[in-house]
Amino acid sequence: MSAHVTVLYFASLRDFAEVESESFDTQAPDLRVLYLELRARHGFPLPVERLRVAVDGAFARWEDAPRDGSEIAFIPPVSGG
Amino acid sequence: MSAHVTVLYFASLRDFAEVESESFDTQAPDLRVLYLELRARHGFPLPVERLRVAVDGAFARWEDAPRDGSEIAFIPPVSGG
Amino acid sequence: MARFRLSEIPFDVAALRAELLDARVGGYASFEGWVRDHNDGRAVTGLRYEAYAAMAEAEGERILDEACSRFDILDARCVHRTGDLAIGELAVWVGVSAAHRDAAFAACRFVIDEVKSRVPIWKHERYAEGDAGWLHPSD
Amino acid sequence: MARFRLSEIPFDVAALRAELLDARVGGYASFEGWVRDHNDGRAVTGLRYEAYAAMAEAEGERILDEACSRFDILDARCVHRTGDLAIGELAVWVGVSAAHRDAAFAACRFVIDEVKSRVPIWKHERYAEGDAGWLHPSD
Repeated sequence: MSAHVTVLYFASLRDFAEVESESFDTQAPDLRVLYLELRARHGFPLPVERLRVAVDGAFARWEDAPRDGSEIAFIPPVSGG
Repeated sequence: MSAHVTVLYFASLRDFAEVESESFDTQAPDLRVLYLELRARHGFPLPVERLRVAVDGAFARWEDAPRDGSEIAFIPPVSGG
Repeated sequence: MARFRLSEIPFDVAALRAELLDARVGGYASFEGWVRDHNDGRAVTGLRYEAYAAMAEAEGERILDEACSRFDILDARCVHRTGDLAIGELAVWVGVSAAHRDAAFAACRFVIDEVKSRVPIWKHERYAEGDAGWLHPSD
Repeated sequence: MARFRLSEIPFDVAALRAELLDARVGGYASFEGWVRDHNDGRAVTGLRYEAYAAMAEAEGERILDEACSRFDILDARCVHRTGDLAIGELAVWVGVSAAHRDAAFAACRFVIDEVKSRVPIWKHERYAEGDAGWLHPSD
């Protein structure tokens, strides 16, 4: 089972990834595993416990499977206001 | 013991007194008695319990004696804001 | 400069707010009271505020001094209208600047609550039915 | 019209406030966050806000909808800056109109607290020492 996804990077995650977004096919069974794979590849310091995950612009659950064609964002702790 | 005082009337008290202020000599032993006398004279509906009293621009106590030359205001419940 | 003022004429909130802003300010909280078209279920057509001016200014100043010492704020101001006001007109403005929002909100709330309970200002409402009266709240 | 907006350029509070006022409004509470010259004991020279714009707008709108249903208010709005900001610049504005002040204060506080905790916007601070960094608060 492979899903084509686009991942968006913001704030410190983007600094480490050195790109704003990337698109690829993933076999990760859920969003948690997907983040752990990307963390290993890019060297993100933030552990999964400090992030939230969003799919197509709405908060999602870490145990959700990556949907084909979806836009995924890992949300570091926010600091607006 | 007589004290010359000026009494200021505001809001509903002024409507009943029909003057903004009046100056007179009083023998009242304290400000509570002074108000009760003025209430009888002008027909103020507000009982002393619903008022505060101020002397020369600062809140005072009902048991204070009227000071000669002072400006006394009976303060109906306020409704600013 | 006085932190509390009475104003017999409409006043400009933007200018008052600008006086409170400096580089240390992280949070600014404000409250404004406007003349609304109803009160206690009755249609209101306008109102008049009367103040015991000298005492209102002194008592208002004490409230703002208390706010500055009780809360971790940078500054606080308040202006209250007197005279005749139409529906929609600004009756009172409170502005508070602070490094952080907790203190700004708490002090702003403190000031408007104290002004409403302690400052000798009275509201005279005119009603759509033609009558009018002073508001002397029981509490 | 959207109740929550992002703005890449400085925006005018007076115009936003004017949109909230009508004859039913008795109380208007607002909060503004300004860029201050220090944070956590460090001298700050300026900052940048970055947003996940589409999601920030959707989440901001949800917060304002929640405020309107939870509190007895007439309306609520919020605008948040993005991009580069200098010391003293306005970063965020929240405005709430209501018949009475209790609801106006409570809703205003709710909105700024939720915006700060839920809306995907990140602050990048530049320090006087020359370094800079993203703020990712632990709580």
